[in-house]
Amino acid sequence: MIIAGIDIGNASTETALARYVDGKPEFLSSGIVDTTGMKGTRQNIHGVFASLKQALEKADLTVEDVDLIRINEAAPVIGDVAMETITETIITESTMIGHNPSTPGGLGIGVGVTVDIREVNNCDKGESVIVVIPREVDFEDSSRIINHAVNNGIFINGAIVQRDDGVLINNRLTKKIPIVDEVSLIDKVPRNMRAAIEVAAAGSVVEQLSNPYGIATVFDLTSDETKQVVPVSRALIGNRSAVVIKTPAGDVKERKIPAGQIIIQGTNKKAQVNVDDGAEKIMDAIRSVAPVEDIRGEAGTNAGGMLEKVRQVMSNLTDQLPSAIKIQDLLAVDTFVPQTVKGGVAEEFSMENAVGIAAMVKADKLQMNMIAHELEAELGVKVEVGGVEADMAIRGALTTPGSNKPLAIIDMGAGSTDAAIINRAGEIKSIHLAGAGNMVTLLIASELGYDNMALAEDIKKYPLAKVESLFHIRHEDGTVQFFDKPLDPRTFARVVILTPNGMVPMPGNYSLERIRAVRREAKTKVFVVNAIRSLERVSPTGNVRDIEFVTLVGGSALDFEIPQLVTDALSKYSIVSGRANIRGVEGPRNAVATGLVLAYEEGE
Amino acid sequence: MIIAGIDIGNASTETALARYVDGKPEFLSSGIVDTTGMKGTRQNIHGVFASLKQALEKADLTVEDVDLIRINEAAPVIGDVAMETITETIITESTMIGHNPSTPGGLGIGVGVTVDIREVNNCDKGESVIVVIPREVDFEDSSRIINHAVNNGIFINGAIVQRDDGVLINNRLTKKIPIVDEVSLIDKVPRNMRAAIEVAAAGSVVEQLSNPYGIATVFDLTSDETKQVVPVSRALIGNRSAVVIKTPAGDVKERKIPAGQIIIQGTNKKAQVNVDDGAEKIMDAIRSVAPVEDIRGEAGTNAGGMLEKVRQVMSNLTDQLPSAIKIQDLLAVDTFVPQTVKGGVAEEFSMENAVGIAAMVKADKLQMNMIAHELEAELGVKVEVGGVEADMAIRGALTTPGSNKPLAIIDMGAGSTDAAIINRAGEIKSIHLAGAGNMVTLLIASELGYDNMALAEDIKKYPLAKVESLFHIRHEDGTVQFFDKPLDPRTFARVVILTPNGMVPMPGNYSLERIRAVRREAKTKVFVVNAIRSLERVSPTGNVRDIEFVTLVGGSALDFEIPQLVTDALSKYSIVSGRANIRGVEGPRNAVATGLVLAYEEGE
Amino acid sequence: MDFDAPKPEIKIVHGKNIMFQKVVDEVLHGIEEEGVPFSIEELEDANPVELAFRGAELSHLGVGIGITENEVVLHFIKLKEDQPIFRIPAYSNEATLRAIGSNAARLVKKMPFKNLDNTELS
Amino acid sequence: MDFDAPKPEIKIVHGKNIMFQKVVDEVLHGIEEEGVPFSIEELEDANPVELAFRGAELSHLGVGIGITENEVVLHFIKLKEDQPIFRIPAYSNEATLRAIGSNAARLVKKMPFKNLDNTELS
Ligand SMILES: Nc1ncnc2c1ncn2[C@@H]1O[C@H](COP(=O)(O)OP(=O)(O)O)[C@@H](O)[C@H]1O
Ligand SMILES: Nc1ncnc2c1ncn2[C@@H]1O[C@H](COP(=O)(O)OP(=O)(O)O)[C@@H](O)[C@H]1O
Ligand SMILES: [Mg+2]
Ligand SMILES: [Mg+2]
Repeated sequence: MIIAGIDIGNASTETALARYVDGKPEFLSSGIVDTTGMKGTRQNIHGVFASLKQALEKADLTVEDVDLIRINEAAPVIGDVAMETITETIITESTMIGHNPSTPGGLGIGVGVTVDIREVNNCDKGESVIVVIPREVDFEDSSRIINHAVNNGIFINGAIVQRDDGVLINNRLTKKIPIVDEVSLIDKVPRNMRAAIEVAAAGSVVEQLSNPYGIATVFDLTSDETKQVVPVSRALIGNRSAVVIKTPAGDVKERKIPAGQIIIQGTNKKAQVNVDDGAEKIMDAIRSVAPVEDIRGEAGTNAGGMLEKVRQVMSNLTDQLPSAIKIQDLLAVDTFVPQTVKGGVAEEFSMENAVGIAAMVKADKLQMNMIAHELEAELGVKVEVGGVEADMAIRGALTTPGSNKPLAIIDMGAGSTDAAIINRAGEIKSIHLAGAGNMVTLLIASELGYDNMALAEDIKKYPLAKVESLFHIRHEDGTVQFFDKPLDPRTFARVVILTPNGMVPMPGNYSLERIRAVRREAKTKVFVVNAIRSLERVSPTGNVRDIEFVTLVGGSALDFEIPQLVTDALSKYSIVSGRANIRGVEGPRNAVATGLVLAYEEGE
Repeated sequence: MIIAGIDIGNASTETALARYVDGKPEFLSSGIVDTTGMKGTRQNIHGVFASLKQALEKADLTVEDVDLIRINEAAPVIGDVAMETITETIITESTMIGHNPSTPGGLGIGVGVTVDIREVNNCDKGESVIVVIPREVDFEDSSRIINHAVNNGIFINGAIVQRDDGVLINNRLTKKIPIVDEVSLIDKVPRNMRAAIEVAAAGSVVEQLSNPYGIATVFDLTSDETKQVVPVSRALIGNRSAVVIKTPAGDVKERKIPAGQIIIQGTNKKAQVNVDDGAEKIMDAIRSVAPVEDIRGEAGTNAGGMLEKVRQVMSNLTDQLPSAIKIQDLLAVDTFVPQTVKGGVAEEFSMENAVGIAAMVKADKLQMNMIAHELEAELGVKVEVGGVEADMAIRGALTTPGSNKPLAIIDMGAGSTDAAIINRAGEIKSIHLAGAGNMVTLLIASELGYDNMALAEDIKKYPLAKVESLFHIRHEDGTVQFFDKPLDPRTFARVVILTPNGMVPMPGNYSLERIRAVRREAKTKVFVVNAIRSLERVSPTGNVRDIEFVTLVGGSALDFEIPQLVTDALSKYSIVSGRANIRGVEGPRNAVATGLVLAYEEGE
Repeated sequence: MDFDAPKPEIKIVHGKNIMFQKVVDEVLHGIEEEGVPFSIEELEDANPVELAFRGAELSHLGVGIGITENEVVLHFIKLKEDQPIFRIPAYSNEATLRAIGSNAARLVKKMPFKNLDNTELS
Repeated sequence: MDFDAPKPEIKIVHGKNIMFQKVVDEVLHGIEEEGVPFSIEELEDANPVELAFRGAELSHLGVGIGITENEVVLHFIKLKEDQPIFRIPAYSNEATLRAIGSNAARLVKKMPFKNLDNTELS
């Protein structure tokens, strides 16, 4: 007889097709398509059709040949993600310009009073001036005016320029000065104030203005005033050019945004924690009250908003009242988000602290029986609901060569990370935790400041390369690859993602190494943390060390580096782990579908 | 009257020259040369001459114009450094080849029995074979033999090649196979054993052989055997090509090298700690018994050897018996050292754990009075020993604009990090700790596997760039710089250090980012750690937070990033810190020399 | 090893008796701001793509710009002669003219190109 | 944008009626192992530096190798004609001949050169 096991997941619907001969299954083929609609709803049926059809075609069979379809009793788990910034940087009365134009002019440090270039001839002989050059004055006029003023005995010691004219102006000066250009909001530069400007050589960074005592030297500050310029100097570290303007009340502050409290209600205990205390404190609180019944945010605060948003999304998806949605696990992750500095004059941005949150909600028992009935009616084939997802996944995982009971699996999907363990006696225990592939994608997007989730998903899934000429790229590992035809100029000198559909250039100025680091860290923060969290929960002793073998299954186990990151981390607990290889051929895919077929054999 | 303050340091001898007018000093010039001989010995005099002469020439004066020379009462502190590897990786009967030839051949995975190519025609039809090709057989013969064997029905599934012939062979095969080449010790590859070979596409890494279940799939392993191959699969993570050979007894082990104990004798307490427990444990032990009287290593062990070596060096330098040398502080740092894997067949190496140690020894009171006498005799100028080094350094540091009492300084030299604090009442407290510039240099050298300390010193001091063509380089920050003349071909496509004497190409295959990370981490591990350790000790409350202002002085404060790393770390304790700017012009140099001049004014 | 080479320059080639000095100037300003050396040549030819390719051949950086009354073209020696990297109308606004000059320099400096419609890739 | 270019190849140029096929072959093997395409041309000229520079001009990668009875020369289009990057005697051993071929490829791939005395920079 021919049996199809079909696994409807949150993201994909997978089929395993087998022929039973003498009570033993002989696997014929498999299928995979995107899940249609929300898992556990009528819309899934289209995906089931498509997935089954794929498998049948590969095996040269038709629906009529199928004797039995077994679908999974889906784990009623849905995940969502959110992000909350918890610090901000504010400049009151602009006191600094810390941006990095790619082509500043001149070199060195200059100090003087800020004067609009059109008024520079009103200055006194011997006065020290920093000229401010708005868009309206072109570089030829600017340099002529400066040269003229210098001839008249005015000391022009630097320039702040709106257009990208720094080098052009400097090339036309008789006396060279440091010039910071591309200052977009030049009107916000205060006039008639003492200012210092510094431009470092190519490849170097400013040294004087990034040191509080350097600023003190330039402006002759008292020790109290020096204390006040510390945030300014810190913000300028690592820049090639900088301007500091001394205004009477000017200041740069980093302040904490009060993000509100999270209230975690456990079965017996309750805990409260401030979101702005960071992820570690939140995770400690969750651990301390486990098992969790529900998690809420303080009403009227950002934390409240963040969790209520999750609840709202869930309620829409599952057609339940928001109040009926219980958040039963939460993964909080500390991260950084690039944010424009409030009050900046050259669109300076700073990396602000943020907390990312993945939440996991237990929905109502999903309507798999209804799906089974409809399928049976439409196909004319017997359809049964075949067993709990985690049990099936373990059965499937055990077909990996080299694996044996006792065995744990970690199923790394899109919305949740699930773990299950089977002991020698065949007893199975399982757990669902918040945070998986979607959380990784969110972290990548927010740390790099991209709104585009599809782009972040590509960054997650595919390796990077740097386009080094119109004809060649350099891969992450340094290998060079040549092309016969010139590459798209839009990719020139950029970091690109090597997707199966071609090279996608990355916006912004991030180096390959930076993006790679963000990507790998996001994967570590979610999957390494959740691997250990989930194994702790299913371990018979509560201790991760007491698990010997772990196989990794699910879509995120296909990743080109997640399995290795997890394997590496688990090896510190003396755990043998690795990507599953279902039936020796499927890799980490098809575990549940395969398990559904195998469970029939066992008469389940 | 004209006064010269001269500071004889471990590394440099600095002069400050001033004219006293109405009891107020007016600084004229300064000088700096390398210290000649060991600090506190007669040899210093040459350096003193040179340094003074430099300052006099700048001020257009001669020795005859000088009325008084004040030299420092040197801090009797000398430092030394050592490194000890505490893990090793051993391959018994070669079971894997994990190296990364730059041009392997073919693609994919192949499994078979290892057979010398010259004997391949003895194989049976239908047999699966991995051919082993030693240097003697050239690529044309190799490919001919393989093609012939394949025609005869032998399955040649991969090749292990001694020469750099992988692509050449593959290009001549009718049926393409994965080929790992440049396997130097090919005779160590066992014959007639099952082997698997994997070559990934350019830019990718092996996936099957870096996963224990992948190896299990290939060799059909039991779960017990799978457990044994875990170290093999881990060692292959990140490689583009790999070979695994299944020998009956083959194994790869990481083992701890018992490095012995360190015994720390405090004034009241005593502590023992294993070196292989790592730096953290060692530092905890030192903190727990402070103040330290002496530190010894267990006799006959590596730890013993390491500390006795330090003691021996000190004893030679100071002409004292080794037993009289007391090690009074120690900075231990966890690090990694690339080491060749024992038993490897392709010069595989692995990063082994190591502990780096900087030790600080209080020598006998140095003979500064003797030096003063000799100087006076030779120059005919009055010479006096002017005061304790730390006191002088603080006085000098206070000339930094924006600084005021209370103030702490951190003097970052070559052998030791010294801190001093002055309170509002003018009372000074100081401390000397092990570990400074030389330790950073040692860490850089050992983590990158270089023996050449001068090279490591250059890496420490100067920024890096990548030579991207014969005509241009890319700086660390991504800026590009062009040259009119072609660059030295030895630097082509290499990471170079931008020293004042030109570009120095870096040996090895490290990426710019890797070297940069090693450099910055070494600086952090030594100077950030020591900044906090030393401030804890001089803080009136023992709490770093109770210090408001810190200025950084000494040679290592000249570094282009150390001050910013320290400043950033201290800002977390709300401490304002930054590189000193002695007299508003000298930067972090000349603090003690300047202090020696100023102390005269105060009548000290 | 000590050896010498011709000065690396971008070569701008334009038609004779030009009436469009302003166009040439803006392109040059784009190159100048990026800090790459350049030199100018005058040739009879009226086809801007050919001028640009000729410039690329003359340039030891392999980068040429051809300018006629109608068009500004950026070319690179390793490309097919009839397929330049960028071409824009000579009546383009100042920012676009400067940008094509910048791009010539950026081709040399291996920096991402400016968009010729005045928007940065973002 | 969709545009096309001539195939990027290293150009090897040698004198007519060569008696030194073995030398040419080893150089070619060096290039081949590095995976960069190449093509060969025969010219009258007897000066290996001129041959190499001619090769660099013909190559769309700007990289040429000139081979005569006496010498093997590696040249690059951006260099002065009389100042090639590397030159070695034609009687060099197999490893050195291969290495100069590798270096031609590495010039293209932007990888550090092999030392021509068979030692890696270390
Ligand atoms: N090739 C791949 N590399 C990395 N991640 C992948 C890959 N393919 C799918 N994923 C990730 O796997 C997740 C979906 O996993 P899946 O097991 O299909 O989920 P579910 O079990 O919920 O259906 C998504 O987060 C997706 O980004
Ligand atoms: N320009 C520089 N950048 C970074 N480090 C430097 C620089 N110049 C000197 N050093 C480091 O400073 C240390 C010597 O400091 P110094 O204050 O002269 O020592 P001492 O006080 O013992 O004479 C050495 O480790 C040296 O490497
Ligand atoms: Mg500019
Ligand atoms: Mg090779």
